[in-house]
Amino acid sequence: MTETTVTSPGTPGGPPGTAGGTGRGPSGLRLARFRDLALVPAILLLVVVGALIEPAFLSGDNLTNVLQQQTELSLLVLAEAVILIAGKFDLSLESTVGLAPALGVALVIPAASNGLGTDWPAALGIPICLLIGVLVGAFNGLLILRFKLSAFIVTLGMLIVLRGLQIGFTGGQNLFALPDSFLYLGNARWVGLPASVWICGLAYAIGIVALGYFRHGRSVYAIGGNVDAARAAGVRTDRVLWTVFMIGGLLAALAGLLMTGRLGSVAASQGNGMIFTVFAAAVIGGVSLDGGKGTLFGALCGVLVLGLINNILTLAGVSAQWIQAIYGGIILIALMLARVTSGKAQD
Amino acid sequence: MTETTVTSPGTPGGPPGTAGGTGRGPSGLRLARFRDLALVPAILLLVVVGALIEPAFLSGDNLTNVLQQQTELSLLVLAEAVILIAGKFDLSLESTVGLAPALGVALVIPAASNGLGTDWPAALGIPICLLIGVLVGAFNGLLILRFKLSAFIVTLGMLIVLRGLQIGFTGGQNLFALPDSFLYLGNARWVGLPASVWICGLAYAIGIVALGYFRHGRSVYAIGGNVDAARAAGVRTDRVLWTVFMIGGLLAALAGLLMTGRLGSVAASQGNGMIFTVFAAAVIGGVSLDGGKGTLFGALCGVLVLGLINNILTLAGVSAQWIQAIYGGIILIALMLARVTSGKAQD
Amino acid sequence: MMSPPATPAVEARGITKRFGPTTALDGAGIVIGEGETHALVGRNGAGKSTLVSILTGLQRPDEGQVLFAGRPAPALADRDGWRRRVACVYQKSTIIPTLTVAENLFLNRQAGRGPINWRSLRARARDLLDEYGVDVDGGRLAGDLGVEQRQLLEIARALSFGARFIILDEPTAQLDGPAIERLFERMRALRAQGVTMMFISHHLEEVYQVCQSVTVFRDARHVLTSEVADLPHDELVAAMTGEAAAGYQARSRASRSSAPIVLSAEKLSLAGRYQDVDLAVRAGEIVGLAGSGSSGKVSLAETLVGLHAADSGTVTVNGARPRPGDVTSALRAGLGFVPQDRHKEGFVPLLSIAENATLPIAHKLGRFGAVSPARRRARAERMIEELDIKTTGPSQPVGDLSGGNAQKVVMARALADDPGALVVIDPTSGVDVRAKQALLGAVEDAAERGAGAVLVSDELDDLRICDRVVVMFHGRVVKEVPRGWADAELVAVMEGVDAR
Amino acid sequence: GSSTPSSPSASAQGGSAAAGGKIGIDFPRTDSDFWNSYNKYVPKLAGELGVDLMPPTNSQNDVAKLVSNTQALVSQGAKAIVMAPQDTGAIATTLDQLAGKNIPVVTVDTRPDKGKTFMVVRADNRAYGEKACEFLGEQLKGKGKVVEFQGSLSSVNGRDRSEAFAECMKANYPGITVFAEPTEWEGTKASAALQTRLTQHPDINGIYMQAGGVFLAPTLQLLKSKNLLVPPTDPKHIFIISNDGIPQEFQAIRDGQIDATVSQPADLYAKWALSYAKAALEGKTFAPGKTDHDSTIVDVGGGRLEDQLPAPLVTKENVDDPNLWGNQVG
Ligand SMILES: Nc1ncnc2c1ncn2[C@@H]1O[C@H](COP(=O)(O)OP(=O)(O)OP(=O)(O)O)[C@@H](O)[C@H]1O
Ligand SMILES: Nc1ncnc2c1ncn2[C@@H]1O[C@H](COP(=O)(O)OP(=O)(O)OP(=O)(O)O)[C@@H](O)[C@H]1O
Ligand SMILES: [Mg+2]
Ligand SMILES: [Mg+2]
Repeated sequence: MTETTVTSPGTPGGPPGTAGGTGRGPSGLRLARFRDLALVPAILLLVVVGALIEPAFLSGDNLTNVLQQQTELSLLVLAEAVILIAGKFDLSLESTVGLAPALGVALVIPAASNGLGTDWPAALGIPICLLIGVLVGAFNGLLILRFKLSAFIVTLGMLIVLRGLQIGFTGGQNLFALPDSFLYLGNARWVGLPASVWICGLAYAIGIVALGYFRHGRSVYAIGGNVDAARAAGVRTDRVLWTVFMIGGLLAALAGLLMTGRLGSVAASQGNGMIFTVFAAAVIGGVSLDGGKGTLFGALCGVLVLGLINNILTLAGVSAQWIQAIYGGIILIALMLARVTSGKAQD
Repeated sequence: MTETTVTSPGTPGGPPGTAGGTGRGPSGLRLARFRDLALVPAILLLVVVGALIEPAFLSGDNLTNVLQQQTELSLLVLAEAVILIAGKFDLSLESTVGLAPALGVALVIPAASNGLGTDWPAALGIPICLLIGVLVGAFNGLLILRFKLSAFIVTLGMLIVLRGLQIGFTGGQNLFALPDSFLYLGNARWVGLPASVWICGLAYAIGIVALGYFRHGRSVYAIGGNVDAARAAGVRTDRVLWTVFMIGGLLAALAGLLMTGRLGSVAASQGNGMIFTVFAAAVIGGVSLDGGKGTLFGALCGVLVLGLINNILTLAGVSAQWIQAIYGGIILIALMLARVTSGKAQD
Repeated sequence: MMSPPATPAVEARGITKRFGPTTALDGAGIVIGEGETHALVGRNGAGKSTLVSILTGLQRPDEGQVLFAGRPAPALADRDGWRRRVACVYQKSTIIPTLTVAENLFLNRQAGRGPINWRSLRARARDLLDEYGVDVDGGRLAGDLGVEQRQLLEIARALSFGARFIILDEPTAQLDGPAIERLFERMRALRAQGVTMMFISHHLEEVYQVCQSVTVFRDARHVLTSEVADLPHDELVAAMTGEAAAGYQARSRASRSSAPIVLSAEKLSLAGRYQDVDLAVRAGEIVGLAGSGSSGKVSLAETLVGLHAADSGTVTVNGARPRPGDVTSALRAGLGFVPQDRHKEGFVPLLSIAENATLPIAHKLGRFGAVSPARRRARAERMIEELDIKTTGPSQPVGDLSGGNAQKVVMARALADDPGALVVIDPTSGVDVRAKQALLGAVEDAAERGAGAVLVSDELDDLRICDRVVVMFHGRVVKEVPRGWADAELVAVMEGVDAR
Repeated sequence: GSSTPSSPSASAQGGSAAAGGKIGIDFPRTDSDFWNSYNKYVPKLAGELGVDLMPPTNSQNDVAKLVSNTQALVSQGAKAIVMAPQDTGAIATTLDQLAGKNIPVVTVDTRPDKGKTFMVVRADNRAYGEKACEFLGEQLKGKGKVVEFQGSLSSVNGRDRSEAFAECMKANYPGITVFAEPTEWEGTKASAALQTRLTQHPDINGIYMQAGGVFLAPTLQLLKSKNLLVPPTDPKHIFIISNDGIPQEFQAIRDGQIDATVSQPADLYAKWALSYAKAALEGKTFAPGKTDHDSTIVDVGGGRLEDQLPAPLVTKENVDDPNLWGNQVG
């Protein structure tokens, strides 16, 4: 039996997860970094495989494409990772990706283009879109924190409601008469790279610094790790959690904005089904569903792994019939690889 | 702020009507029953609303329909509830629903009907189907328990792989030429009720008795509540968990079998997207994602709530445009109702 | 080394166990003779609990061997084999919070092959609870119990197995006097029936009360084994600490009645917990809060720090009125807090010592909400040194520390902000002699720096540093005992014998 | 100069200097019979047409994937692209980018809302809805109750069929009550809705399913268990018209279980998509008007051309026509 291994209660009956994520002592720091870097071998392997399969893989153009295609996903993963680290859940992000830009657009475009007929100034489009994201997060927070409902079901309900609202007020139509501001962000290039890549990089940089070096960021880990202890240490847990939900909604709206710009319209199904991939990337990247564990850098690696797999499978021209099986198989192998190189049990 | 209250652990793992006491003192027993019955007011409300909207709602035929339409879902929820109570996760159930019957059918039908050309005896169809379910569960268990991979990502990977395999070997075709045995189970009526309803009722009865009155069933709660403590108490945790995964796979295969029979074909997308609904029903029914908490009876109530909502929306002829928003809205309201009547924080 | 007669009941030889860079046991061993009650003592982190997990088959030693009655221990997977040989009260809770008390008692032995008869199970549970004098309804959820009752549950469960060898890892740490006495009676009765026991405690006088022989571990190694009768108290302490022992001397403080009141409660009531409590603590004063089971002392202390909101009455901290039920505003007003259950409220197991200890003062470790890792580390290193925390460094996760050292981190957290008022609940539970001195010393230091402290405890040793002890009984303050009490006197008040 | 291609190998008119080059193709999905047939026709016909086809990619019904697949195909050297965007709005930017790179695009089945395309090859989905409406209206003689399995509202094809069906019913057959059931293209949802509806209204006598591949088996299975699968001569008969034209539908028509289907030409989709892509590389251009293959090229606005292929109504009379694609696959 496997009962012998590390997960057994060190000091018996210890709080579950004590033996968790990080290493110990002076070499602990090093180990902790390893954990963060667990996916790097997988990424390297993928790059080598990609280069072997198709020379075009290593072209700057292709790599830029990989990055750009992952920007929206990575923003969602950023949002979800922070929420997961805080020990909560948000499934409704994927609907916000569609609803926020859809509302933002519909309020400013003429009724003739499927708008709502309000014809607000086009400049309001982006602020409205972002505001809606924040409001969705705030509403989730309200139900979860004040009414003490389960985050999973609240956000599952919201997932359905928000998607339903979008279909409801657009009648299922795509909105394609976009204000220029929407198109700009999804398409502009700054210093040779797509604007969305810069935005996303910036968001991660801010996130990594905030979670690593700022009081409120650290308290997210404390809350996720043991919410009672955090409260007893004077952290205003509800306030922090609420903020986390609102930031999550904001990031989802931003992701929706970029996607809208990149694809040139708001599809009624925009974002549909993304949440699975979001969780996959976050968890592959080492973020724990139990809270308190994981890093944004790891989550970003998770996004990259998925993006590279996708790109390589496309370049390799795998038969349409088997592509899904192979995709799933590679994910499983990447996971095992991460497990072996980091030497840690996952959770 | 709400921070003052002591969040007491909610659902008791107690067997229905017996030792499952929550709360304190003598009124504990009563509270425990309430928690189990938390959804009953929601169900009653739905029944009243249904009857008001459409007299046909209360006809025996319609209620039978509601039951029959929920059989496959409820088997999956049974499987997922047990796995969640044991503190684990299984996302791959939804793919097993498609893959197991697809393989079972493809191995016994002629190549001309999109079979694999093996032409095994038709009698083997059902046993193969169920066996595949068990094997999938066993493989999940292997990766999760032996390799210590996260249940979430393993089964997410399997979700993709299994679906991919099904598309791969059927070439994405629906299988129409079903052996009679498959059709029988999905369509027969025994003593006035569809066979699938009996099967499902039996499965729940066995489940409730096993989890409530047998040592191994109770150890599922113990493992989910505190796996280290369960191990210290001599529970063979890995063995129990492995069994739980295999039973989960078996039930998923059975659900697939019933669905195949009822719909008269194995669609390449059979089961697609069900897992969300499965989680929704389980969690609405009071099963906690943290493990160790919840009852099968509660989960069954969750299934019923969702089934009734669907039925009523269909009967009411809600416009396609708004149906999703309304559906999601009703779920949220049902949740809040359950929260208010049970008086417990959810998790 | 004493050689026991015949084959020893239990023998562990040359056990080595490493956790990453930490060596928890380094070639240590123990020999326990048939029928004796054998104490295992050592400072926090000496490796006692690690040995327990090896002796109960939860962990495999890296090196070494375990023998029961001269025969090798069963394979790790053979849980039933282990359970037949040894029962254990683990140091950390093995109660499953989501199950009822009755079911926890009979975990994995609710029934044989057949179905469980819940009625008879509850009856058996009631009998067992009565037998051990535990006043808990078997139908309650274990998660709703207090630490104390949970501990009693663990003990009752372990003793009820009928195993011939029982390990008790700090069973008394969470118990009050009468409960401890009941446990000891039980243990003596078991010994009379020939049961072998291994007993771990940081209360050395308990070793003298119930044990015949004692083994001392220090720094992961075996130091000595001896008959208890042959080993005077100070030699035992010296063996544990590696240096000559000095009993902890409460320092004398001149408490000035003119000092300002830093922490007070007026007409505080919380339904079902305590009623009409008035309390005032002056700067430089340590006030003990004592009372036996369910006296409401913990609830009262938790109200002072804002973990509960009182139904009526007010709390004042350093002249400010923190928002009721809001810990943050109490801490901001200059309060330091050591919670009762360190696992629940004391620390975040995955975070490092440095982070845990500086959680309440993070805003002071940098500008604009930033936290400077260097300053945090420096702060933490100072705390580690001051409180003598045994660790590999400030970046070690607290979850990996031994119980006593984790408690010191919690104390460090409370003292991090140089609080003007301090609320300390059960600070020395599960803490070794030296650590206890360090922890009590830290409280006294704080008082000398001008803080007023409330110390909630049933330990007479702890209460000795108090300037006065406020005794509660069934939710009311019944008496205030000034410094210089005799043990018997205070105990009588706490038990309500003396209550007028 | 402009021409209507008389055959796939029509002579080049705009000079064949730019002729040749790889054609990239993206399959929209692999989990429906219709698209699977299409996916099978493509490589077969590519061989016959002499097209240099790259390994097809698969966007699994996800427009974001379609975009990244397209980018990958381009970076691998595709000179023309054939795609079937199931989400017609979200492809606009990509089309613009491709236009910027002078890569002609032929879209199949759907017409992008915006953006430059060389040719749109599709059948008229509104016509599906209208044909279904007319067929049912006639069979039911303008009276009765009809259940309609709608596709997903967020898919154009589903929306076109639903709207056309509803408009035609309202205008021509006010005596028919239509129950429009949202199904998201899911068989289980359709089955449950029909079961519920039959209980509520046992006198339902018509069904329109917008996708036979998904709804056929569940519907037949349900009707069979309710003993409603009876020949058209029986007064209890429920008239069923389907869309798709898969072999199983034909079999059901032969067996008298359903009454008609509109055959969506999977083979023609593949054939003409590749032909137009090839023609684009050869520098040919086209103009609105009748073609030589029973179809019409129409200008759908802004000079965008659409070749509207015939989608024949299949009933018991013509179900054995060997030209129907459904009769050509196993
Ligand atoms: N699971 C684990 N992972 C890492 N280190 C561990 C683990 N369990 C124990 N240790 C370390 O091993 C050493 C011995 O710990 P142990 O719990 O056995 O001490 P102890 O003697 O029981 O102390 P206490 O009296 O405080 O309970 C400590 O330094 C502790 O940090
Ligand atoms: N979370 C809770 N909910 C309801 N009642 C509680 C809760 N916690 C404690 N109580 C009850 O409040 C009363 C006072 O509890 P408190 O813990 O303050 O007493 P105590 O003096 O610490 O007792 P002990 O010495 O047994 O720990 C007890 O009757 C206890 O059962
Ligand atoms: Mg210990
Ligand atoms: Mg207490």
